Amino acid sequence: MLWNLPFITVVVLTFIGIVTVLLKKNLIKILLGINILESAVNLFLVSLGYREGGVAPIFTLAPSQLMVLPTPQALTLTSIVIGVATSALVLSFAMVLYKKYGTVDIDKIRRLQG
Amino acid sequence: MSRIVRTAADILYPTILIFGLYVVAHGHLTPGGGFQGGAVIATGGALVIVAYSYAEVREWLSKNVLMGQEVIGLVGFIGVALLALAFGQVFFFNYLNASGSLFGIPVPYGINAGELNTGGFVPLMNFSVGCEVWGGLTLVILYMLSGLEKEGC
Amino acid sequence: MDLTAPLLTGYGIWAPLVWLVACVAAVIVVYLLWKTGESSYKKGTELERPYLSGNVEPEKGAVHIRASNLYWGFLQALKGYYDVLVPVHTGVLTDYMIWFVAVTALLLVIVGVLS
Amino acid sequence: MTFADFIVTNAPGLLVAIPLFAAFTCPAIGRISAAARNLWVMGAMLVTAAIAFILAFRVFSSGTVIYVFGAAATHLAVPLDSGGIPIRIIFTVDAMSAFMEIICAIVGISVLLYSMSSESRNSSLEGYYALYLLMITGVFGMVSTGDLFNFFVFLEILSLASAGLIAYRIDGGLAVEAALKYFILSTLGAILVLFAIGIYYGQYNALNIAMIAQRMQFSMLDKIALVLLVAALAMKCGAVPLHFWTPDAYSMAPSSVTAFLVVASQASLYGLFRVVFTMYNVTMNCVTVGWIIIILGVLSMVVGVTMAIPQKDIKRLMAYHAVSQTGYMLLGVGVGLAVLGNAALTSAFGFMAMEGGIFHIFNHAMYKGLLFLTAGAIVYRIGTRDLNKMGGLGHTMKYTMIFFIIGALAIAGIPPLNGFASKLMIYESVYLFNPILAIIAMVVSILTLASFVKVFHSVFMGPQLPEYADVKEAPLPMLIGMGILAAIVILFGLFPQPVVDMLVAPAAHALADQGGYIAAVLGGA
Repeated sequence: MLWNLPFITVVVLTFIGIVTVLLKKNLIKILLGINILESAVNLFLVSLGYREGGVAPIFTLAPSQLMVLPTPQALTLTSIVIGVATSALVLSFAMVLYKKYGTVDIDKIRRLQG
Repeated sequence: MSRIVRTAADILYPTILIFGLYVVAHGHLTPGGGFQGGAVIATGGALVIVAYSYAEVREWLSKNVLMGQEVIGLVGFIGVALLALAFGQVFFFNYLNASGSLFGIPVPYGINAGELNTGGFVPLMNFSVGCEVWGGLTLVILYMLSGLEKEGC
Repeated sequence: MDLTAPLLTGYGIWAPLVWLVACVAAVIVVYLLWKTGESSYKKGTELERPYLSGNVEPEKGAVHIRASNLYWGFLQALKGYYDVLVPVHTGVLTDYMIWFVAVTALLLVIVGVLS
Repeated sequence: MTFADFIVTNAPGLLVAIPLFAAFTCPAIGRISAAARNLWVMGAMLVTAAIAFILAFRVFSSGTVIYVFGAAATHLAVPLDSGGIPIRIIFTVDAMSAFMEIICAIVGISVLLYSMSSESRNSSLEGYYALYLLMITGVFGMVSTGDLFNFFVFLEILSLASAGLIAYRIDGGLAVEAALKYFILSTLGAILVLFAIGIYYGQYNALNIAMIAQRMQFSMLDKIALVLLVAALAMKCGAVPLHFWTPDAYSMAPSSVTAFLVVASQASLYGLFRVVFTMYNVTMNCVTVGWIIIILGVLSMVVGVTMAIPQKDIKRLMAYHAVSQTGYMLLGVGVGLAVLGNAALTSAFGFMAMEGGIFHIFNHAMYKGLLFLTAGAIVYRIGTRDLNKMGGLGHTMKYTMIFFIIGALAIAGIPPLNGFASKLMIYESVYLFNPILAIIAMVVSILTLASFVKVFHSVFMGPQLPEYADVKEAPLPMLIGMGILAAIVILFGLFPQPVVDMLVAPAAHALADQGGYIAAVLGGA
């Protein structure tokens, strides 16, 4: 059970994220939902690389000790960086839309349809 | 903001700066690296902006300098990687590793405190990325604030 | 490499160059036939102006049939279909995301059960 | 080592390094002068395209090329001390990748040439060109990469750069709205892709596509990962019913960018094919997945073309046609996938269907790019996208009209243009698979022609309207950009079999040949 706790958390976070994304109408809240989903993926990746009793995968402590896998950590870092760029871009879109449309309600941002 | 906040920001900003630079410089030894360190420094910038007003900060931080920082960081990163081709190696080959020159000491074996002078071109890339993220994130914050200001906030 | 090779589709062949030659030949034949006709059209006379049963010619903008008026009948015949299809494109991001998540869930069920 | 050897050896690395470097230096060069910046960007694009052609030539003449970043030698995929796992970032360029690279290079050059004059009215173009070069990097990276995580990274680079470019002309907020929809959906898709990558990593301890393909079990987790990847990539390439972002984004982006967004969608299509063919191949239930792709394709064809007919915005109409044409590719390759397990059917018509679908990718990129560029030229000259306001432009914009006719006839599959050749291959092979699908495909083709007759009539035909009396022909660089694509449309239409022999058939065989891909990376496995 304890071993699976990170994965249970991932499922819970994914669910929260999807619900936030699908049910909230405020653009900023949708972005927060996406960020929650991203944290779920990041947690998933990091917990995949965890080995019980492993040490941090830094080369100076190399000899004969179990290390956690370094690759998922690199993936997570990259995905965090991409997440920051995503957030910044969506926030700036939200700012421009608020200026032009006067709202960040996603139901009202629908001039392109049909 | 009040004088207390401003004084606290004055004291904290250099600390954050040093800490961020530390994270950048030790990217190849400790958890962290260019992006994290750069983000820490940019957070310091955000703190100053919060403590003072945008109008004051705009005079201290030049968008051109930050943009230049970003370009230098990005070009530095890709340039360091491209230099490998100039040495007749594969793109992204770590030509400085264990070469005896800058950052070129072979990694000591066994449990040790970590040798800063190792890692080949990884520290150089960390510096580039740190420089780029510092400039880029601060620029993002500034641009967002300048967008708000036109609105009259 | 043979540039003039016809395209083999496994079922038939398609030779564009032969087709083109045939087309050119047909055009020449048609032109020759057309040349044998009697030429009654004279430039610079009344023949150039459109004849509208004696009515005045309307201004240029009114003659042109605008895009919305084309295929009116087609759209009218398929009204039931379009009344369903067009409103689906609501323009609301939430709906689009619900479609995305729903299709993913549907595919999960299909692939999970059937294979 | 001579310079030529150097280029040939390092071509895959340079393919992403040069556009990245040019993109990063673009803001600095832009400070000198606009002309220097244009020259710099154009030079970088030409060099990148030349390298892409060199690489493609090498791949088509001597087989798959692999390039391992940061290794001691370019082909050292499996480091000696790694226990047999390829751990480094790797570019695996097989015939299919090379095929996509050629498309990207040709369209990239034409679009850049076109945007030199179409964007010249706007200020602060440094960002525009930098983002454009990042898009080029994203597409080249996506089609060349040999490991899944880099696929994700390049996918995100492409999404970020595309969203930035779609929103580039704010256009009263409309462009930003389109970019927002595109970008949020892309981000959701990217999250699904990352979940799938996590599942693969957890199961097989590898990110390398060849390694995963070799170890593939098709367990329950693999099924989930397959669905996540298929759904995300089908959304990115705009298959119905996940196509909602396409008309918005295609119609609101600057026209030059729209022409390249077509290529960007096709890079996602490439990703979809790579996943189902190279990673899963016959270990999965090909019939089910093949039919899923066929149904997505048929829905795309029908819904795309029927939604296009009532449109009033010229670029939105063409965007729905892009959705419809994507359906043909999905249909062709889906049929190839559905019969993959059956050697007799595969050799009877499976390969032909795949070749048709893959050939259609190339043709679609050419004529759709051409059509979007002509639409952009019209909008550039008369300043509106509304078809109801247009008319009589054939009197003044003769070359644009000719290019439009070429593109419209090609997309409708009229002989002897290239659209006919690939559609014929799809019709005949799909007819052997299931006659109803082929009939649907033909009906969709007729409706496409009908829809473009409408556009042609309402834009170019009719008397010269007084408000457009002083409209001039599009500027020369724009005409050259369109001319390159139009020439390829005609050439590929007149000589289809050499193209199929040289480019398409190797690509289709490389896609179906999972063992060859694995052997090229892992060495004779």
